[in-house]
Amino acid sequence: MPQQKSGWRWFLSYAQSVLAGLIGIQSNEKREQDLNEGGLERLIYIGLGTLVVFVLIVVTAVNSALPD
Amino acid sequence: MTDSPKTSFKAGKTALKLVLAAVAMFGFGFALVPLYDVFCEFTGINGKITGPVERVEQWVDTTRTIKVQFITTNNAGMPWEFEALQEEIEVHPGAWTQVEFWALNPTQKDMVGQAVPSVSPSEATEYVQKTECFCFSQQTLAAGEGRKMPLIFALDSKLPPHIRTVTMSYTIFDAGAFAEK
Amino acid sequence: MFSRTWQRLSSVVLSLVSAPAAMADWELNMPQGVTEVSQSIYDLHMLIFWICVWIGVVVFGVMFYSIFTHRKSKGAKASQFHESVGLELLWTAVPTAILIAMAVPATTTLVEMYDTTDTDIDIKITGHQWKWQYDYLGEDVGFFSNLTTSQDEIYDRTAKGENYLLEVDKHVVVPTGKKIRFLITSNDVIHAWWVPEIAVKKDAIPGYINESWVIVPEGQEGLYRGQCAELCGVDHGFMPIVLEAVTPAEYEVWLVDQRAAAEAEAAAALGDFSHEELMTKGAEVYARSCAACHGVEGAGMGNVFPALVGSPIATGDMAAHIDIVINGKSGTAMQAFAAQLSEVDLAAVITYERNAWGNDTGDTVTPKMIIDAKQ
Amino acid sequence: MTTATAHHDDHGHHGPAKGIMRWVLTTNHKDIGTMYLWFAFTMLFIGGAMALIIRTELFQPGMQLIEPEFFNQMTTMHGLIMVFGAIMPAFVGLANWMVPLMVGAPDMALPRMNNWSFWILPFAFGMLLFTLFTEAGAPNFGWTFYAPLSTTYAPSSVTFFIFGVHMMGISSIMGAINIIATILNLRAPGMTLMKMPLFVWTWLITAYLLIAVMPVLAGVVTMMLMDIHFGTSFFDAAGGGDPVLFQHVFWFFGHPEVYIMILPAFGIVSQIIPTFARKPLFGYASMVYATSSIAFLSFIVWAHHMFTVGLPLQTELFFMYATMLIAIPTGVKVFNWVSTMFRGSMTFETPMLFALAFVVLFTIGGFSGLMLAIAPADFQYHDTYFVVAHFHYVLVPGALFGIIAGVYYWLPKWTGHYYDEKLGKFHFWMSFIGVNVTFFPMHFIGLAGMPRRIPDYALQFADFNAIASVGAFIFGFSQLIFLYLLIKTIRGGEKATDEVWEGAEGLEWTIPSPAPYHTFAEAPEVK
Repeated sequence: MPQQKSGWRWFLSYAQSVLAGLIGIQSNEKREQDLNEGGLERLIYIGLGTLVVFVLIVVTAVNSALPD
Repeated sequence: MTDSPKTSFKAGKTALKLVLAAVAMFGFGFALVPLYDVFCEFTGINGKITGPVERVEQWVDTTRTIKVQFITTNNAGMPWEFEALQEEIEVHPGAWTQVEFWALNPTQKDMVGQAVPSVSPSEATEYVQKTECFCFSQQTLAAGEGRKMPLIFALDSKLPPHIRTVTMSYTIFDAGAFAEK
Repeated sequence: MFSRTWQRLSSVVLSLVSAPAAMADWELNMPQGVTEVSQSIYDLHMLIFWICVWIGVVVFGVMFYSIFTHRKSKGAKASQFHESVGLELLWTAVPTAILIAMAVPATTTLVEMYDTTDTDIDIKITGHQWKWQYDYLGEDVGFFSNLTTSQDEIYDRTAKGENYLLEVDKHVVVPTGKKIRFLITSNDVIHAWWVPEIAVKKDAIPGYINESWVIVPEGQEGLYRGQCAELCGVDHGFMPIVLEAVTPAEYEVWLVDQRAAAEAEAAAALGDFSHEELMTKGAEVYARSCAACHGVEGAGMGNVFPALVGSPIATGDMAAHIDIVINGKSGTAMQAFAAQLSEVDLAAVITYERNAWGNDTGDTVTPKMIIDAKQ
Repeated sequence: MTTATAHHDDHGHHGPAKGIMRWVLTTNHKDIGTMYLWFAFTMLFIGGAMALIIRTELFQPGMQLIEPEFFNQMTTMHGLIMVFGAIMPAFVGLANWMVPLMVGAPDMALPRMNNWSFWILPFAFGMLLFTLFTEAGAPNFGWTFYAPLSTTYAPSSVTFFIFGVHMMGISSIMGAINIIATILNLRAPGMTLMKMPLFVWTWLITAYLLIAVMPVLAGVVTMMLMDIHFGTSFFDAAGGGDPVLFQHVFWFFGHPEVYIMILPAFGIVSQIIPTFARKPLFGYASMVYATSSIAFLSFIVWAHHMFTVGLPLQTELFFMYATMLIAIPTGVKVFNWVSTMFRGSMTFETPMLFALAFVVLFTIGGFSGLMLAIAPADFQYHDTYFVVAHFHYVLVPGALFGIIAGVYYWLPKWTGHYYDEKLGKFHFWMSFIGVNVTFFPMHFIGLAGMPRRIPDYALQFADFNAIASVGAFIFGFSQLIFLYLLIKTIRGGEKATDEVWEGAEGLEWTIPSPAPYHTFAEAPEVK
């Protein structure tokens, strides 16, 4: 398995990839680094992370739109 | 095909992982059933009212009166006479009230019925508390037998203010196929 | 080499080719409807339609321009650019902004549609396999609404009426200016109650109650026609809805008439009827409620619906025949007609079935026999 | 992209076996691909014949040709056969043929399983089609088979339908496992994930979608089986079940399924447009991002098929917003295609014509989809012919034109001959006119209020229905031109070069035409 960065820096790079996933733009180096380190598995986890963040955004939008 | 043993082993490993994923998703398909029940109870969308609650005397909000309507429907192939004896009553949120339903089996054979509750507006479902209801269990009526069935309920005082009418609907089904022997 | 405008040209040519006179009744768009909700839905529909058209014009414009000019036959040299983060950001941000702009009016309209509070009148609508039942809560008025388009019209034996397949024997009468709440459920499979002009569509699900509402504004009295909008079996296309909006005064009069008619019908059941009277009435009831499945001549429909001509039930034991018409046969499409037809109609149709098309058993079923059987 | 210096020498590899057993026992990805494609083409004609029966009945108001009961059977079988029998096997056939060639693999990772996943299909559809000849008749509850119509009120043939769906599901899952194992493990050295052709990327993502949702479909039909035969009550309110639960579980499978049917077409179009614009695909990375975000989003939008079922307000708002946001990645793809064409040097052979028609007409389907996403408006659109127009625009000029474009594009590589270009253009224009004349009027009659799945309609819908029926016959019979062209090209025609299309990039263009029985015995070197 590729060398595991220290917990905090791994999370930071993962969070950055998730945000990039949301807007669909990411620098090529970061993407190559994601791919070489974890391969497709990592991309799937990033995708799931993006999905969770996306659902939270939509749920907050719904709650703000609801009449109380 | 003459692919090298290393790749065919890796391919086999990938395939195995995917088979497990497929079996897991098959299980997930079935897990959606309990998940759906939890989701319904949480949002109360399909009238799945939780079972009998203890009757606890609670604060009665006398400032508001809610019109509660009772409607009944016979599902296809269910010849029972089934109706609410009071079509409409006024209640205060928090007050325990009892109403009566009438059911008669006009056929020549014993039958088992199951009443399914549903509340409109659906957001009011979680505020309906019942201590006794014929919908909690299957009702057996012998040939020609008729019976009054009580329903004791209260509307939670935390019922949202914009709800002024609650309609409680009961559909009676022929539950012969699911009768608990 | 045809260009891509052919697609637009063909749809324009198509509508020109048909006689302009026929254009008048060509329904091209969603009805604006008569209620506030249907109008706001129509406005939302047109807003999003025009947004899509403008985006289409821009995108396809660029595309057709490039198809015309950047051709090998015109000596265009292909440039090799294939990356631009700026452009990517642009066409992610702009659509997001457009979508948010669409979401705001859509949310307000949806919230408005879900507000079923403080209604004046409650009508329970029950979907059956292939007809609608209406009960006015607290008014003791309830009836079934059957399709009245005849089988002859459907099978091209006679000319089609103006409201072909959209006409029923009993209209749902509602007062204008009042907020009406619909409690929609079903008796067997999933149906959907839909009247386009008032923009009400809700699924009818067995065992569950769905609610919807409408306010038909004053001055919009009239007939509004709709259909079942969820596949529910053989005659899914033959269970229409006719909503009749009347002034509140007329509505009250109508309620009284309905109650009176119900009593008259109950009283009539006690009187006695001659064989001929039952036969003529029976033929009429048969055409309206039974022909759709058992066929006009009682020939049935393949193996889906049994034939009545010479059927063991129609020529055999009368009590069994009465029982099956009153209580239906569970597990089949044969419903219980006890709640749907009056005692007189039941007696008449059973007499007719036992004596028509060569089944002449000579029996006469009287309304009293139906009342005894119903006990 | 990939420039390869593959050298291969087919020194007397054993060619294919002779006779019928070649096809029954083959584990060669090319033979299995061919069988999938011919099977899908046969199913297209069978499903198409049913569509013509439906359109003939709907040509005029009144019941002229068939009974309502048989009409419901035709709509159900038309949907099932086109979705599970024509579109999906055609994509699997294209994947079987092209994925190994594009990634430089000698064959699929699991060749024997590949054979089995094809040979299940003829028996699954044989069983489904034979129900037409049973006394109870074929399934008549729509291809979405909602309970309780499909459980308590179903004809007795529903059990054959359930086992048929099980077999199709198993075949699709095995196909998906094979494709993922091939792409992940058998890529030529040097071909990193970000150097793979986009068709391979879209199929990799589609395969993951298949693995995730086909089992859920198997689950829902198993629940149906237990409800009908073993006395459970998943969907029967009498025993504590809920018919709406069925719709949730079905559409949780249903929406990813419709993306399974369009993502491979995105991949094919992304291969064709760069070749004929002689320009690299614009924004390759953003295309991969867009495809994967479409795949992830497709799991949380299913309830937009159920806006009128009586969902609570907050659920309805959530699914409206999530569905609207899917328009963004789809928009990104369309913008990327248009930017690929921009300032290219284009020629318009038949694959390019079909790809361009795909971009234009699929986007029209996408726009009507966006209109349907607006929940309040959907109360007027739901279950009308507007919805029928929407999904036929994304499926016929969408998925089907994508498949036909792929076949025209790779046909010279498979057969070694160029197809007759004039005949190809004739087929294109007939299909293009037929598709629009058939499905564009359906927008109007749907908006005007004609519900779906009805065998007869009121008089105000008569004129457009007549036009749609005429269009259906034009489109249907123009596919015979395609059949004639295919046979003509297989038997002969102008010899195809290895590169086939001027400047085409990809490993599949480095091997001779017709592609030898065994290719890439040694993996090619990819820079």
